[in-house]
Amino acid sequence: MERGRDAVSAAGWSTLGVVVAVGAWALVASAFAIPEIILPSPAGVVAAFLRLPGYLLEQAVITLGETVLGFVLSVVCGLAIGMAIAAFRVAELMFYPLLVAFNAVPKVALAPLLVVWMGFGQQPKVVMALLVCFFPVVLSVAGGLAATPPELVELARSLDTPRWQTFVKIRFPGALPQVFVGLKVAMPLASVGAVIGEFSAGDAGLGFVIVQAGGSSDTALAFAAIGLLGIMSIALFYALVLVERLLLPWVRETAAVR
Amino acid sequence: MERGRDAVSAAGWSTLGVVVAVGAWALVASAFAIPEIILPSPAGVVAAFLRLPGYLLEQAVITLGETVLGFVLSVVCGLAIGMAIAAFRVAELMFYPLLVAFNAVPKVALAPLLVVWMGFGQQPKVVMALLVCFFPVVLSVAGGLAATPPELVELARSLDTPRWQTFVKIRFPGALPQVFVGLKVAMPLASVGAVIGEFSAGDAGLGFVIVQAGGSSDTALAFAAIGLLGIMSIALFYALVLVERLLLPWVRETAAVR
Amino acid sequence: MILLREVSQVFGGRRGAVEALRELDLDVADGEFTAVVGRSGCGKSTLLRLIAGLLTATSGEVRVGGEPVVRPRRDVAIMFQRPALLPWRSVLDNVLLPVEIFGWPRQEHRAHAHRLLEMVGLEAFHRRLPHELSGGMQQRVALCRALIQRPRVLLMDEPFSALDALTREELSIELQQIHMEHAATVVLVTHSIEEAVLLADRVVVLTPRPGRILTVVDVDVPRPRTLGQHAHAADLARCSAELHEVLGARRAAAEPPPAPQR
Amino acid sequence: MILLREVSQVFGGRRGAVEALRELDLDVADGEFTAVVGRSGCGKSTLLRLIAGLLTATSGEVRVGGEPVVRPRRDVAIMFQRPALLPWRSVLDNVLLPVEIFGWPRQEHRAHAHRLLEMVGLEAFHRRLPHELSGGMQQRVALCRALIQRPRVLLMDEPFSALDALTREELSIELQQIHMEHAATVVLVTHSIEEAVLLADRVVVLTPRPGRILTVVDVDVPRPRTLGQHAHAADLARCSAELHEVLGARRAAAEPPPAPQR
Amino acid sequence: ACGSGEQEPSPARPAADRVTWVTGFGAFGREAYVYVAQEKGFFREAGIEVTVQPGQGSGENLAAVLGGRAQFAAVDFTATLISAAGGKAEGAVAVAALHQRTLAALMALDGSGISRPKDLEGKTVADTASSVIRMMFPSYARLTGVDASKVKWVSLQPAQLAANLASGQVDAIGQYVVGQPTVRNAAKGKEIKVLPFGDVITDLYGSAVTTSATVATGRPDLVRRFTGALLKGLAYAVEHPQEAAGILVAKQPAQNAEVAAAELALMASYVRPADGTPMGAMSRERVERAITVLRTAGAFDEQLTPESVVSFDLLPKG
Ligand SMILES: Nc1ncnc2c1ncn2[C@@H]1O[C@H](COP(=O)(O)OP(=O)(O)OP(=O)(O)O)[C@@H](O)[C@H]1O
Ligand SMILES: Nc1ncnc2c1ncn2[C@@H]1O[C@H](COP(=O)(O)OP(=O)(O)OP(=O)(O)O)[C@@H](O)[C@H]1O
Ligand SMILES: Cc1ncc(C[n+]2csc(CCO)c2C)c(N)n1
Ligand SMILES: [Mg+2]
Ligand SMILES: [Mg+2]
Repeated sequence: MERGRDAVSAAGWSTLGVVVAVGAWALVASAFAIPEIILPSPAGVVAAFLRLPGYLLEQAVITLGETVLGFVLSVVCGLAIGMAIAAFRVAELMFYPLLVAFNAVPKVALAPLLVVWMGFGQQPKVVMALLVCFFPVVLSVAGGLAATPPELVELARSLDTPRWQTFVKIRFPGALPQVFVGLKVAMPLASVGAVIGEFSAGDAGLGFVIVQAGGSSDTALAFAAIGLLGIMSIALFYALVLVERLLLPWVRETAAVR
Repeated sequence: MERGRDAVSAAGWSTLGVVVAVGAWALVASAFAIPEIILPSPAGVVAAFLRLPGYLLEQAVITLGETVLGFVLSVVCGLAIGMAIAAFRVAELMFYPLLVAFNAVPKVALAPLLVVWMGFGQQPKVVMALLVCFFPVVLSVAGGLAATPPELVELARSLDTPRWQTFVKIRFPGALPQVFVGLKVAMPLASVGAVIGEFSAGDAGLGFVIVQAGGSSDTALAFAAIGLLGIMSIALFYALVLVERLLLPWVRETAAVR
Repeated sequence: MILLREVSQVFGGRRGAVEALRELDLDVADGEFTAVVGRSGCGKSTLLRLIAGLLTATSGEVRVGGEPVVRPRRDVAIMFQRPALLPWRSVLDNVLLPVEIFGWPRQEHRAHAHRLLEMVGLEAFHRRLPHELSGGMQQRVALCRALIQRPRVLLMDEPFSALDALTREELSIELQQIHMEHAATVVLVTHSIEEAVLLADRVVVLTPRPGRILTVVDVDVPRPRTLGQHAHAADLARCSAELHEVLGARRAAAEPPPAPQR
Repeated sequence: MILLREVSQVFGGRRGAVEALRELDLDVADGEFTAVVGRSGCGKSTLLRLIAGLLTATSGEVRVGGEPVVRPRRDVAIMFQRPALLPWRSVLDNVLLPVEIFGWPRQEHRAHAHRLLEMVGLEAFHRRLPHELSGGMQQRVALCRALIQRPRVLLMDEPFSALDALTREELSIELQQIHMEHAATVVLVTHSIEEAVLLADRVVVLTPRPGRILTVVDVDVPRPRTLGQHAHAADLARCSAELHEVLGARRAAAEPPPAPQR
Repeated sequence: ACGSGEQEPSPARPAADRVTWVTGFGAFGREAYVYVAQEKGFFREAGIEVTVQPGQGSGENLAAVLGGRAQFAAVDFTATLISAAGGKAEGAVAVAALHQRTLAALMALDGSGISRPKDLEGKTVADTASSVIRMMFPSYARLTGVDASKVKWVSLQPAQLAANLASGQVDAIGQYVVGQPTVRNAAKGKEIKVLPFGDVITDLYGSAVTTSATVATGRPDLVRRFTGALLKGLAYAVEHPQEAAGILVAKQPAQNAEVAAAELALMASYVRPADGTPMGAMSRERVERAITVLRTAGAFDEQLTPESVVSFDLLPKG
């Protein structure tokens, strides 16, 4: 009962947040008399969506697929690289600076390369999503693994635990809360990556719609696509939060109260 | 002495990493006979840099300024929002989904708005850097604050510590290691943001060089700019690591060994 | 000063509830020194948490100074079972934490902190970080942190458990001294019957889970007390014996060891 | 079994070095039960860490079973001063951690784990997470985790410090039993002279920082021993008295309390 | 390598060649002709199965062709010349002109005080950072007597140009002539003043069908068949702009049919050669003059032969 009421009030507050944001947007759009082409009104965006709902949802599903796939791959790669960095000083010294540099490269600049290697299909978009979002995963894995309480590290050492077992049984579970922070950062980035991939090649996905709409100065349509992207990301993000809760019940139980 | 030798070997390994990466790049470029326009050779990139060293460095300094300013602002905003989210459930419920959605918006799509509001100067680039990189800061601050060991939270409560003091004296210092992970994610993103801002409007900075080089298919020049961007980010990243070491000596002393 | 009426505490959990305390009644007069003993897991720490306002009782009433306890109060200090030191603060700064939080003049209390550290033998370590200290040293820092508050009510959860007999005894004497000087109300959880008898006016014995009051032993011996060859040694020994009797320790020990279980 | 020669341990630190142990010599025979006592911060935990291979001595030689200790060995188990439980594992899984790590058959040792939990009175809690346990309960879980390894050398750092007298005594008896059955070599750090005398063949007394061996008291009493009314009670009491004498506890206590420091 | 074909294999000619076509930029009305050729079966008749990919602009399109990911792309021929002169487009060759004159133009809002080139002095003009329009401007300025140094240029992303013009951030923008309907839409129907460069710089072609030397020399027959079918589509599209726009919108629902039709109508006069030569034709002399114009304008200094950028024997004949 408590929980039910909590959930209702939570949903209420969240809705209020959205309402406030949309209201502020509507106000800004009308109060400053910003041209529709630069900042369309919420109503205009909804109208744009209703003009092509089927098409937009279809494109959203395409982007969703790329995002999820790219995210999953980034988790796999991020875990591997993060663990290597946490485990081997040589790996850290050799690859950390490269990763940092690579992460600072605007990925759009790499798009032609990806197109040449992988063509115009979904693959380069998935790879783009992966490239854009794996760095936070790497850093949070490495950071989380480095933050194992010293007494647990000593426990592992006292049992002469092989390195990989120390990782799997002690350091990694302890790092999970921090890893999830990294995943939460990575999740919206994955959709940004997929969209950037769609900007650069192909003729599908919300990114393509945004470019097309932008090119025809149909800003309302671009915003409709952006809105869908936002909704999609919220859903993915909270799915991740749910996974976290299911996987790490002990964190919630021991975590700090507000 | 030990430390001196360590530093030398560390530098050695890092250099080796760069050498290996550049070697692999050269190999790929020549082995697969990839056209210069798609993947220039390292030599070509160096030549492109040497054609215009003064100009490129000048543009790099411009981008550097925007990056640093955007990053500093993102730290300020990120701390404020992250703390609000950690402190107030209502703030979390109302603003978290919005932040997630906002973070999933490819920032290029917002560039027109920024140009209209702020013109063609540095300001929109700084804001773009801020927008691109503040989310990791928010999440790591909120995550770190939520991970205060329960015994320390209880200690704070037992002293009837006012909330803000609990934050300032207990939860925040404890969250700092995690906050720094967020800052490390944010730092290269800030330069991505600045460059994206330069893509969109203006006539200065490495981002402008990259776009302009793309038009005349001078990919080598674009890569030279990207290379400078990478070097810049490595420098900024390790400056941040240095700040972390100076601010949080206790973390290194108690942290887990490999 | 402290009043508990029919206080029960039940912890919910995914694996079923645990009843920690059941219908406990307790009165502690102003300035009284009460020791709480009982088996491991019987609810002693829970009892202190309830008095400190860190937990709200599942049912029953808890009052301190006549007022219902709804949240922690600044005139009630608690020393936890674990040291709970801030790893990034030096020993001295850890001790000064309450001073900072209460907004007291730091300079003044700095001297006090140094005196307390001197007392527990850690003055030489005041600039070190907690991880450079041994277990017992950390516990002593936590003790100083509780004492610097000069609270009206001092709640202590096994404050000397990690200390050797000599240090323990020295600190017991200091604690007695402080109690006599400040007339603070003290509730001390301990596993040492000797310590309980040496320090307390009354010793409350809890039953194993769920914790209820099994008995209360009064120790009517004037202060300052010391164990050993003093006038009231016999009185203290009698109380001690009574407690051992109640707790069943000696009796169990006197029996042949239980049959090996495998 | 254990041999230390001129072992010194100095901890470096930003605030200057701390000399924890100085030129310590110690021999522990195979199957011998040695207790280590000494003041808080004198280096007892450091000594155990050295034997366990968790620390490398600044100078001197440490051998176990004739071989120099260069890293932790699987036939040496250590129970730390803090419980060091994995917060995400149930009590049972925490106990089974060494079994998993050693790659032993889990099924078999599950039964053993349940027996150990039964012994320490925590069978009913085996599915709970550590944060649902009291301090003493956590310590008992850590004890089970050390015992399940059935090591040749068992190092214990104040294993009963958070336990009440009765539980402590019960577990002492169990420990004696296990020691007698498995002929393990045990080094036990304790602050309880009673406990040291009850359990150990020899009691090593360390000086305050830096830790050196002050004296070694042999306890020539046959096993099983119990405190109380048994045949060798007098012998035990004598050893106990000797230790108290050496440690200076009684003497200090008998003196008038030191002048108040403020 | 072949483009990933999404279409059913043609039942008539199961062994059809599969090629990928990259449009000039996006899938706007001006690019509709390829869909027309597809829809009308021109490609099928030529035994080719075409996958259409929206392009990214000249540089990226050249990369796609040179990297072998696409066989053909629409590339602004001026951009091809500039890239080739810089040695960046080695192996890229034009095989048919899509526009006989450059579509490059500047656009301003009516009533903004810009009605002739001279008015540009002291004004701010926006264009993409990599725009060829910007590179042509010195030539245009010289030919129209404008002091190029008095014009301030700012860079914007392609999609932002119209919005910034409409909102008054800039006085004029670089656009292809066919962008006028879009810009008018963006400006809420305000009339647009267009200054087409093609009116004074007559030697520059617009976009050209561009391929790699590998395809040009290895599959000349395929090139001929492809350009033939594509140009057929182009001719049909500019003759039937409404129908072509309908075909486009069916494929790309985000497009506006009216705007697309208007673009195609505007494009018509640029597509058909004036001198009766066949559609797609290019002449060595004009290419040479174009090179000279660009070199004079300072777009590049290097020597460039027409043969290195145009495959003259593959050009459409009659
Ligand atoms: N990691 C460390 N860094 C610096 N000094 C340390 C460290 N560990 C221990 N010491 C110092 O070494 C000395 C001995 O510590 P140790 O933990 O061995 O004491 P102990 O005898 O176990 O004390 P206790 O009974 O209080 O647990 C102490 O003075 C302590 O300050
Ligand atoms: N947060 C909690 N969640 C669930 N159960 C709890 C929690 N805290 C305590 N308990 C349970 O309450 C009972 C009493 O715990 P408490 O810590 O008060 O014991 P204690 O008397 O202090 O024991 P010890 O002497 O071992 O410290 C125990 O059985 C414990 O399992
Ligand atoms: C909607 C729209 N379509 C095409 C162009 C023209 N264009 C696109 S990219 C580019 C640079 C060539 O590399 C140019 C000139 C535009 N500006 N806006
Ligand atoms: Mg307790
Ligand atoms: Mg110790």
